[in-house]
Amino acid sequence: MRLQLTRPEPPSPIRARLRAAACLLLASSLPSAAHAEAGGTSSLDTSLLIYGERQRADVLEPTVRFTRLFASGQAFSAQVGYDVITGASPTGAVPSGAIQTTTSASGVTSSVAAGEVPTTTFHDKRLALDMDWRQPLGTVLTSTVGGHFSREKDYQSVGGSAKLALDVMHRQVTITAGAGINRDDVFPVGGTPQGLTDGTGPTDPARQAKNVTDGMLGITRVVSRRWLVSLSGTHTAESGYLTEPYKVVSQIDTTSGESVGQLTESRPGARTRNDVLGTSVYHLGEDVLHLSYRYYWDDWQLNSHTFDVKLRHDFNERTYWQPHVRYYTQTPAWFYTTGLVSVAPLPDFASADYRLGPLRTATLGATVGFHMGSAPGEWTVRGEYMRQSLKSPSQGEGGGEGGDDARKGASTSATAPTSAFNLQVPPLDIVSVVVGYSIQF
Amino acid sequence: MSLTRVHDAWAFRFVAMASPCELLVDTDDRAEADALGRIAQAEASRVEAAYSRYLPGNVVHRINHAGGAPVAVDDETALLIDYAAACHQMSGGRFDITSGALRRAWKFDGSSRVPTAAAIEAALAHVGWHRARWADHVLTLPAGMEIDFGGIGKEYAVDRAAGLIAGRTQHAFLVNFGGDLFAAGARVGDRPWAVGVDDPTRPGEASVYRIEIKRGGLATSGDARRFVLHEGKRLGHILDPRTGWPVEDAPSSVTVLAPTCMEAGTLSTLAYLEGPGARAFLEREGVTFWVL
Amino acid sequence: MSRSVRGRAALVLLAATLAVATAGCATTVHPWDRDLLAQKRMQLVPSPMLHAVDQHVYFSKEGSTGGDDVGGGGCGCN
Amino acid sequence: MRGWIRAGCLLIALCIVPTTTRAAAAPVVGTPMPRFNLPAVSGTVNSDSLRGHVVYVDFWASWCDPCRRSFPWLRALHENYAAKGLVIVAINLDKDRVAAERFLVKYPAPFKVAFDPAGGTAEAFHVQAMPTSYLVGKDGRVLETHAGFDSKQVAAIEQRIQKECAP
Repeated sequence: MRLQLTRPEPPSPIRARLRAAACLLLASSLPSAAHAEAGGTSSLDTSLLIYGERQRADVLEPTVRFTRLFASGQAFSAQVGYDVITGASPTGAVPSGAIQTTTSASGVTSSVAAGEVPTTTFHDKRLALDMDWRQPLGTVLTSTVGGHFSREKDYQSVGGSAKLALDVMHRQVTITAGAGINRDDVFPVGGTPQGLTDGTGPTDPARQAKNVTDGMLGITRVVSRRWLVSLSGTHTAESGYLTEPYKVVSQIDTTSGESVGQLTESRPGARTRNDVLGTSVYHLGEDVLHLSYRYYWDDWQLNSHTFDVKLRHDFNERTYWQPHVRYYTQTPAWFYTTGLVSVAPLPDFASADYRLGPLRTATLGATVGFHMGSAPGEWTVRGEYMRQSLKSPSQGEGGGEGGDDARKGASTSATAPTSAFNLQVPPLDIVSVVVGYSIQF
Repeated sequence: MSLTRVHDAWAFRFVAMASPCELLVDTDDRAEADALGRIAQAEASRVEAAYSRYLPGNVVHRINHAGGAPVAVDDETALLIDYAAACHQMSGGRFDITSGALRRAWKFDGSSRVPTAAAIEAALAHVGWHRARWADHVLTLPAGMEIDFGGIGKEYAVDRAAGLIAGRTQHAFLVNFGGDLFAAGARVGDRPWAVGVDDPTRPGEASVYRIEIKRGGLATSGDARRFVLHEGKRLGHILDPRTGWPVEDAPSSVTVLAPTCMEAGTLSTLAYLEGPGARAFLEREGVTFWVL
Repeated sequence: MSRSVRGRAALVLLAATLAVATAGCATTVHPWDRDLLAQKRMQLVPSPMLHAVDQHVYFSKEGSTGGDDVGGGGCGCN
Repeated sequence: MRGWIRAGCLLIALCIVPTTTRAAAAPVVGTPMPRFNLPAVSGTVNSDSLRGHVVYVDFWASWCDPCRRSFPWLRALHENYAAKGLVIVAINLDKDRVAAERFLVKYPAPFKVAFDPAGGTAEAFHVQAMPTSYLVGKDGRVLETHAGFDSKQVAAIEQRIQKECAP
């Protein structure tokens, strides 16, 4: 099953054919700078991410990546990124003074919250360094080792990874296996607060550690001259301090519907994550279609589906555009709550971080790649619009399935929080622009 | 041979291929201009020696005197012949390196002497690339036929010299061999090179056009210097190998800008061979041109 | 049905789909037929840098992360 | 974790099985060079006309990075050994001739370049990687083959060529 690509004759046959004939003659008979070009080739990629959330955070992230290919197939790359984040982040507290509640026999109330979501303002900078080295081992094995370091005011992450790729079936199938370890340290300003307290108690001045290990297995297969598919799975174990020290959970008086207090959030000290990612890249003749689907599940009961579609269309050798659609949906973590019932006993763990809630993200974007006249290097400009919203329990798989059976089956017998109400917050709109420039030399 | 200062550039001038030649280098460095100029001169002389049909012992001479026997040629010549064959094919036979016999019949000396029909007929019997056998570096011409790289040799020398010089300098330069030229890059300050196109009626005396280019090959075809007057008509020296006659109602000068000098030269020749259709041809091809 | 069983079921289903799909139409792709696969736009991750920027955004805005890059595809040159 | 490993093995098995039967053996060394007659930069290249020469056949394509790296070396090889009787035939396997010609603009080839867009010759030679080269002796038999281009192997290949070219 091979598709034959037929191209119409160019409208100006003589000029085009003459060009080819002249090129052939002059190229073959002339020495050129080929000797200088031989050996390693290097490329430098730079990008600037400008990211803005409506009335919340703004991020500016310049990144530089240097890649060098060596004659025997080795490759070195190093990437430096620097983010400047300013703005507001939701604390997890509910919008105050605007909750209408109705009690029911189950004790769960439903309500609509209007008004502003409480946020804390912050200003942070983050520096991230990544490096990796690819080394062929013989003709069918390739190893890659990498290191990672990032640092911000109250967070530091150091990690390393190793990967081995084996080509089999005349390189039509590649099997990749890898493992990584990461050690993170959290050192909140003013010390680490105790979980589920009002935050006035003593804090722990020590650094809080978080250890992450992961293993991955993947297979890539060349299906035909124009089709490539890959499937990979990752298993990640996290342990240590997994809580967000600045996030809080509201306590709600269900009779008045008012927030009567805030507690620091608290998350379990371990998390086991899994995901499978399937990717297909198909060459349609002129366009290239990238499809991917990821299924993710963890023992916090957070499951997610991610669908991603990109279609790249090349107008000519120097210009292309690529529309992008992404849809993401997740179920909430079992200890996610919109707010705690003030009179109920405290659960073991609770978090109102919307990122652990019944979240949905829809992304629509497009990338344009082009060259500036005859100047070297390729420019890319990408604009994306992202809308994040929290699902109400009636929508999709959110909340409903996270019953006690599942929780107890996979986790401990820890008590889960009971949400005081259902929160409806306006969706968060995010706009990001990435300007990139790549050059080879 | 001379080296002079012209408009902030060094001009290295010499004579080769029976034409005035020059290399302009956009630099203050006299020594560099001199060294590059010698490269241009050496290349022009080399191409002339290798492909002039007047020099005994070279490959063209061997082919033209083989008397019907096959002649094996070197790689470079093979490439040139390939190029000529491609041009013959894409021009429907108008471009032909075997039209030498015709050129002997016609004398373009500005007089009104025109060869007889019989003489043209006889010459045509020895013209036509389709009669040649060309495969795998071996060319076999029927006895009495000749090849002549006159139509592409100068342009080839320009592109070759430009290629050699480009590997030796970072400065912008312009190679001009008898009016066929190649400009390699804008001058300092992003200024273009200014090229004058001769008035066909007063060659060498006045320019009718000033063309500004930064990069590319420029070549002109026309009857500026060599023609015959026949029945009141001015017939240029470019012959249509299919009829044996000069192209009628041809423009007096066709200048084309193309990525290389070879392409410019071939396109201007092909346009000229279209006669009154020259302008339409060039418009169809979508190139930059100046027709007089 | 517990989540982990569902997860494994999803994995097996995906694997099976992929295997069947690829086994059915797989053709032998000769080393010299990899011209399209060699193009940058045909790589699983055409731009590692943009990919890293994306992953960072998604990581900080969503509850799940992961989906590591794997090797394979490409020009298959030696 | 055990479930993962099991699923992974199953997947790998499923992916590999459908093509195992198609794996081609690579005999070639010691056998006569497959015959070919291909269009070239000028005229054609016919394998029969190479008899009596030491021949270096190199399969390449414009999109192949190691091929790009190998061209300056092939050029040097041609300059050093053409006079001693070595004939280099670089067989291009691009589907698109224009792509090959653009490559040749950047990486000039003073040796013989032939075009086989359909890849029939590559199949006959059992080409396993890009580039792959074959050193063929004066008797027309393949002496050695090299998959890929590794700058570390270059000296050994040159030594062998020198030996074969010796009268």
